[in-house]
Amino acid sequence: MSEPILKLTNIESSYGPITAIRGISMSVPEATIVTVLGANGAGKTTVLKTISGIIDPRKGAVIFEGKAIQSMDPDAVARIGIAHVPEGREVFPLLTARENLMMGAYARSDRKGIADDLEMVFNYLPAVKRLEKRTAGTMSGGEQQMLVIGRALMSRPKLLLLDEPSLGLSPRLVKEIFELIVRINGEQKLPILVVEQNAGTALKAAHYGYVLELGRVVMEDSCERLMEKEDVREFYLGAAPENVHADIRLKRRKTWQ
Amino acid sequence: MTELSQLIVYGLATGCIYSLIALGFVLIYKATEMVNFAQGDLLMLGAFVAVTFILTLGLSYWLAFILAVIVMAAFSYGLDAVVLRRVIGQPQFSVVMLTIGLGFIFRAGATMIWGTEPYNFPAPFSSGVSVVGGVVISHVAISIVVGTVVLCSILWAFFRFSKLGVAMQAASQNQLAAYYMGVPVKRIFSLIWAISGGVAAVAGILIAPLTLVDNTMSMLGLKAFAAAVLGGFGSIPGALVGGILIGMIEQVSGAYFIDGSKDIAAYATLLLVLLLRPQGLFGAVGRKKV
Amino acid sequence: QTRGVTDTEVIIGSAGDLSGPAANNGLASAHAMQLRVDEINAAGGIHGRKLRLIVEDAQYQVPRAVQAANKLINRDKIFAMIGTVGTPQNNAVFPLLEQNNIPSLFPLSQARVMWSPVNKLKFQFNADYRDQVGGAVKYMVDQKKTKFCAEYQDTDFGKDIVTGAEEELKKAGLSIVAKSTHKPTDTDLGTQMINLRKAGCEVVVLGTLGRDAIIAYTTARRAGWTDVEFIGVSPTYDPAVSGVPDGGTDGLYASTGVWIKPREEMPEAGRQMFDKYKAAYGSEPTVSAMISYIGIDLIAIALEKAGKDVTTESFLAALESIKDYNDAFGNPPQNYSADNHQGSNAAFVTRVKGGAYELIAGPISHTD
Amino acid sequence: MRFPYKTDYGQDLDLFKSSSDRFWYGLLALVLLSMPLWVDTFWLGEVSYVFILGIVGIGLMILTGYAGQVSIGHAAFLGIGAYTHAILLSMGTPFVVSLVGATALSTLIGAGVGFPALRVAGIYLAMATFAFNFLVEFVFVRWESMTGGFSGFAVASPEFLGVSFTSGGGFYYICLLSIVLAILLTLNLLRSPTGRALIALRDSETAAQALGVRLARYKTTAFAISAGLTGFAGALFAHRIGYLAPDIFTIMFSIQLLLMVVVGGMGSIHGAIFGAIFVGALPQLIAIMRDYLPDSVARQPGIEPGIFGLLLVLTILFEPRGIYGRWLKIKHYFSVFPMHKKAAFSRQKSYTKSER
Amino acid sequence: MAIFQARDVAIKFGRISAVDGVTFDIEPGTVFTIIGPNGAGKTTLFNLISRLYDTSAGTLTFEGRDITNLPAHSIAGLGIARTFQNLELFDHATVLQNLLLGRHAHTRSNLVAELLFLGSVRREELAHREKVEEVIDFLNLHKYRDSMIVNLPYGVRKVVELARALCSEPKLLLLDEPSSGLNTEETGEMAFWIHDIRDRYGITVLMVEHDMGLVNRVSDKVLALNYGRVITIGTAAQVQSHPEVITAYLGG
Ligand SMILES: Nc1ncnc2c1ncn2[C@@H]1O[C@H](COP(=O)(O)OP(=O)(O)OP(=O)(O)O)[C@@H](O)[C@H]1O
Ligand SMILES: Nc1ncnc2c1ncn2[C@@H]1O[C@H](COP(=O)(O)OP(=O)(O)OP(=O)(O)O)[C@@H](O)[C@H]1O
Ligand SMILES: [Mg+2]
Ligand SMILES: [Mg+2]
Repeated sequence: MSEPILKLTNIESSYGPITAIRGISMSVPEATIVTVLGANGAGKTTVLKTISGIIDPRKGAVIFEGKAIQSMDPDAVARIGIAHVPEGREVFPLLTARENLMMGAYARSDRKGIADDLEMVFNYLPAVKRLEKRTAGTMSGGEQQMLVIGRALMSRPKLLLLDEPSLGLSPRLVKEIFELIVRINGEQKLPILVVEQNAGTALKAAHYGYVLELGRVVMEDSCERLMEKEDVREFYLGAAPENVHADIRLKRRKTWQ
Repeated sequence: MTELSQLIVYGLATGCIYSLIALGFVLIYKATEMVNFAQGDLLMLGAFVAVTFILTLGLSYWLAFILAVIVMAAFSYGLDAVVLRRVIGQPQFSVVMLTIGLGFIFRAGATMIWGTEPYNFPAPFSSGVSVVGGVVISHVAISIVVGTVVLCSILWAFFRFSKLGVAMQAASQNQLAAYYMGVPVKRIFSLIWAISGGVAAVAGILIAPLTLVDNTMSMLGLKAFAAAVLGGFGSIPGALVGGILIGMIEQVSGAYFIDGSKDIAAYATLLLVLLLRPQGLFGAVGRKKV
Repeated sequence: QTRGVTDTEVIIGSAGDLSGPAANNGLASAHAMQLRVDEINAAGGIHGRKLRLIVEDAQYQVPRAVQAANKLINRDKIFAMIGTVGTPQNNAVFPLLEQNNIPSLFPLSQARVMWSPVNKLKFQFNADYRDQVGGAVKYMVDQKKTKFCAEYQDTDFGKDIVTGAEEELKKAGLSIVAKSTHKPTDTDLGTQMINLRKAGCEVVVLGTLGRDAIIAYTTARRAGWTDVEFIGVSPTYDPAVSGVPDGGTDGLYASTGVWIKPREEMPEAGRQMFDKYKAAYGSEPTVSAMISYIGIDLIAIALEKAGKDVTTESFLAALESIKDYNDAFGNPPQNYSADNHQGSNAAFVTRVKGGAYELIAGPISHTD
Repeated sequence: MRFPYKTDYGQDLDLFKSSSDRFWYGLLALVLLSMPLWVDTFWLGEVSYVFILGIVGIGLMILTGYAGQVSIGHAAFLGIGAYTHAILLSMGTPFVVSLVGATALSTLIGAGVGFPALRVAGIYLAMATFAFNFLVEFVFVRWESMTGGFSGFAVASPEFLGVSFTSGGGFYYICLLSIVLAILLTLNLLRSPTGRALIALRDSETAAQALGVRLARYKTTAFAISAGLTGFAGALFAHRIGYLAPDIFTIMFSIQLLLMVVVGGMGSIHGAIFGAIFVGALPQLIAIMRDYLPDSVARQPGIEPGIFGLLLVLTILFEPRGIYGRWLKIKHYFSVFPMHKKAAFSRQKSYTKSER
Repeated sequence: MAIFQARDVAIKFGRISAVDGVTFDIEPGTVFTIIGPNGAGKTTLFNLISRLYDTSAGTLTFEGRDITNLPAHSIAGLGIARTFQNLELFDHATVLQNLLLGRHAHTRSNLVAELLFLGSVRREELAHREKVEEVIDFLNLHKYRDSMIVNLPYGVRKVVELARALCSEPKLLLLDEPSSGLNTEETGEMAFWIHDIRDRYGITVLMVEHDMGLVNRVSDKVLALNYGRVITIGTAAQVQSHPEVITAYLGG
């Protein structure tokens, strides 16, 4: 297999004195979808932020297409082809939906390509087309989420990072978004790194997965095999028998802690 | 009737001065969400630089004009790149206070370089007047009005239609997202500072024939502030309209109300407008969606 | 031991302005004072003591002036205060001086309260604003002008001038027919000029500094209002005003207590001072420079008179005993006494011609 | 790091969180109380001024640092307090009564100004207070019968129970007592429901409303208390200045007051005090330092404000969250000594987002 | 008798009808869920109930009392609490302070007493603290008690918001997408909590939710909304078999 397009080696990042991830290594091979699972606060978002230069890692290296990018400014990272759909719907509140989308193509100058991609986004996400002239700040949570995903696609990235893309989307849209992810990956051979709480859907769509706990990778494997594992099934896929009665909520703790 | 027309002409001219300075505030705010308290000081520096070109180096007015604008743009770019850039992303307040500190330094620096004596500023049209239907219009006033309207239009179009202009707004609304889009936020901020520095120089040079050039020039920023807010901070047409409105109100209240009302008319109007329209005349309605 | 007086030194303080809006006056004053102090010290000082001058920077802010006074009084232990800039600053500083029995000498404010009513610690030597405007009005009345108006800053300074004009006009049975005000920072006086013109003024008394005098005058003249004279007081008597390009201020009058004579008419001492000043600081001395230079000279004379064992009281008595003092610049002679702490109230009326002020009349004392 | 071991909920409500706190503040109190014994009049005067500004700082901190409402008009409240006090004194009102009167009037006017704040927010509110400052200045000028107009008027010296406090020591103790009281009252307020409600206003008006916080009430309260403290400080300020004139209470002074809370560190009482030291004492320190500089430098016009500006800029560049932020770091450094990690102090990249 | 009633409620933003003639009743002690595509008007409906927006038509009744025109700050006092879709926490305060603010509607102290911190204030604070600690126990927030909100991960913030709402001892609790951003395990826990909130504390819950697993587990009644209008109301199973819900919301 060829060199992975993105490789993290022994990354350690912190927020001031709080260390959020401690020595994480992972890689995203060409044309694959990689998913990262983990409980709240495991450090998933931090991993993505570190990749796109929002946080400078304290240790370790981020290698993209063979180049170390860990100390680059986030805008430079974006310009070399890493698009990031951040957690929490970071729209430009006073710009219209269309202007928001066009900002996605800020670093590009091929007019024709941009126009085509705008069509493509409207095609993939018809709801966004309907909202084209509305200011993003007044849109509903889900509408903003679609807008942000569309905006990332507008940059025609070499690598797409998605932080909980399904957050707040209706079941139908969740399905559609993941179909879209798979489709783009298939059609454009775009490598995608997706963080997702909706583990079932993510594992189905992705090829390879990592499980994070407390800032460390505790498991990694192909998605088929991950889905087989007992712990994953219980904690991420909710496959354990439901204890309907609240009082007997004696839960099995995770084995890897 | 002539009297009223004359008042309107005066109001327009002073109003445009306010607009021109307000424009500098608005630009910085629109693109970086911060209030630049040193705008008046940049204006003063611009006028001083032009003084040096004209009086010391003996350059022609127009050459000096262009050079001063370039110098101030470069200076402001550097200012952002060297100083302000270090606090990007810090609480806005700190950044605002930083500009106040810079204002102190600029005034002190100007005193050290150019001394404390006021300079007279020769301009090709400084003493010319035209009389139209009994109304006296000085050529300085014309130059200010034309300069203001032209600058406002250019900058308005720039923000509205150019990719860079939209990116500037984006960067101010959400720095993080702008970074994700590959917008070089830092460079953009420096650029807008450069533009604003250039605008300050234009304002300083256009106003200079009306007043003497000395370190009290920086105080002109205060009323322009009111103008910018009246129009809606962050709106370019707002700066234009706000400034002219304040200019007019001052003249009219000075002429028809009790003496001294001219001084506070601007602020009284501002308070009133804010109570009726809390976001100023052209300001964007800011209501966070939950 | 008298405060501020040691075996080797007499310490003089000044809460001046080295920055801020009045820096031009404050700085010139500081320069000129130091010049005179150096001259005196070079000549061996006074009774074997050197003068030491400490200038603080009050930046034309009252709280800073109070801080400066606190430092000068309580830390530097000055003997006397000289050249404090600004009326409100002087008003705020004086109570502190009074508590410590420190003389307040020759402030850079020509307001009447600087010397009147007589206070044993307060001295002022030249015509104050009211005297200046009094002289100006007297001159204009003599020129058969009857309709007087006032355009003045809405400050204590402006008020002082209007009061002075009203007092003088009253003597001639006249009064001010129209008044209007502006703020020091205004860049436009269009409305004001329209209003005054409507009132048909023949003379507009200006309670202005330099910048607003120019604006008022040029606005009126550009609007074609020519059958009117404008006359300001000493802050308007400034090279920046007379030097407006293209003769913009030609014909503007200014009244001043300290008239800068042409070099050839000036006494030798004054000429030397001008040369030295220019060599040291690169610009011509201004009125403020002259006032403060003379102030230090007066202090030196009084210290000399008071003798080796000088006390504040003996120093004050010595100041009061100065009679017929002629300064280096050929100003009218000054006289002090126990009930008069103003050296002279003579004013000069000058007018801009060809980029400079020339003398029209004076010295005029409106009380004569 | 030491963690105070808590045994009951009441401990979270205590003013002193640990016995070492108690020790240090006790020591500070001792130092301040004995100050007139070992410090000359000059320093007493300057420290008194810092106390006065400190009270303003606390008042502004409540409004801006806690409730998130910006005011660039606080010099107006300072002026209202100063004038009211001086006028009352001149009418023969006893010192304490007049102090209360000045505080009460500025509190009332503050509540009135708080009213527009219900509609106007952010920079627009800041500018409304800015306009208010001008209007008040105008009143000081025009209401000549009361204020003496531009000529201003002299302030009677403080006298309490027939004893005059003009001397450095007496006035110093009045200021010390005042700031201690101001701090105690403010700390009480901040650990009470009202203090929390103010923080709620600042961080999310929407959520605050949904939890039952009456915006109108708390905004006016914040303005009233802030203006009240400032007016109270204004009364003391009147004595310090000795002579009132309208052009003391300008917008430039308001900006300096605001500077205090920002440079000191938003959202902490410590910050207000640090800020007061910065704005009140620093210029004087620079002036003293100038005495020791070579003439060629010291005689430069504009050198003092230049150095002040430079220090201001450096402070903010070095510590954008204010001097208090640095203070915390230093404290942290010593409390974990020698275990301290460099990374704990390293500045992170941070990003701002429009509130519009 | 329904604890809450909406009658023909509507609101327009400019030309957009975000909520358009919505009518429903909530029985006390039940979990009532609203589902619907993105932009259907669910959050807007919440904002109308908590009086952040003014209705352009219709009435809202809570415990028989018309609340359509009450000011927003009085809603909490009546016993309605809510969480926000995008989280509206007091970011620069600690978890404890956030939760104590949840008690705000129950505070009685006056300003003077507070300035002097009289014994009554201290006692009241301690009483609030007891209640808050109860909620902390219930939602397992012990280890975050003194953390600033800005330093917490998203999932914990969601729980803190829920906790803050519970601290106000509501009778009606509005939850806007309680499970978004939570993983399966945490969603499971949320389901338990919602059950407990209903059964143990007897609080009526009105919830907006996209996770159909959670909806199925906890809802007593479900309302489907599209373009601001009610499509159908019924049990979870009934609603999910409605053809329009399937096409517009669930996706075929
Ligand atoms: N701005 C911040 N300041 C301080 N600590 C933070 C900050 N953001 C996150 N953390 C801490 O870093 C750790 C990892 O957070 P991160 O956001 O990466 O988790 P996550 O896996 O994305 O969680 P979630 O599923 O809730 O989004 C958490 O323990 C959190 O407390
Ligand atoms: N303040 C506002 N101004 C203009 N339009 C608004 C405003 N608030 C909401 N809208 C619009 O009203 C519609 C309903 O929004 P709402 O937030 O209620 O949707 P929602 O059902 O909660 O969706 P989601 O599931 O995505 O959160 C959306 O189209 C939205 O853009
Ligand atoms: Mg995350
Ligand atoms: Mg919603």
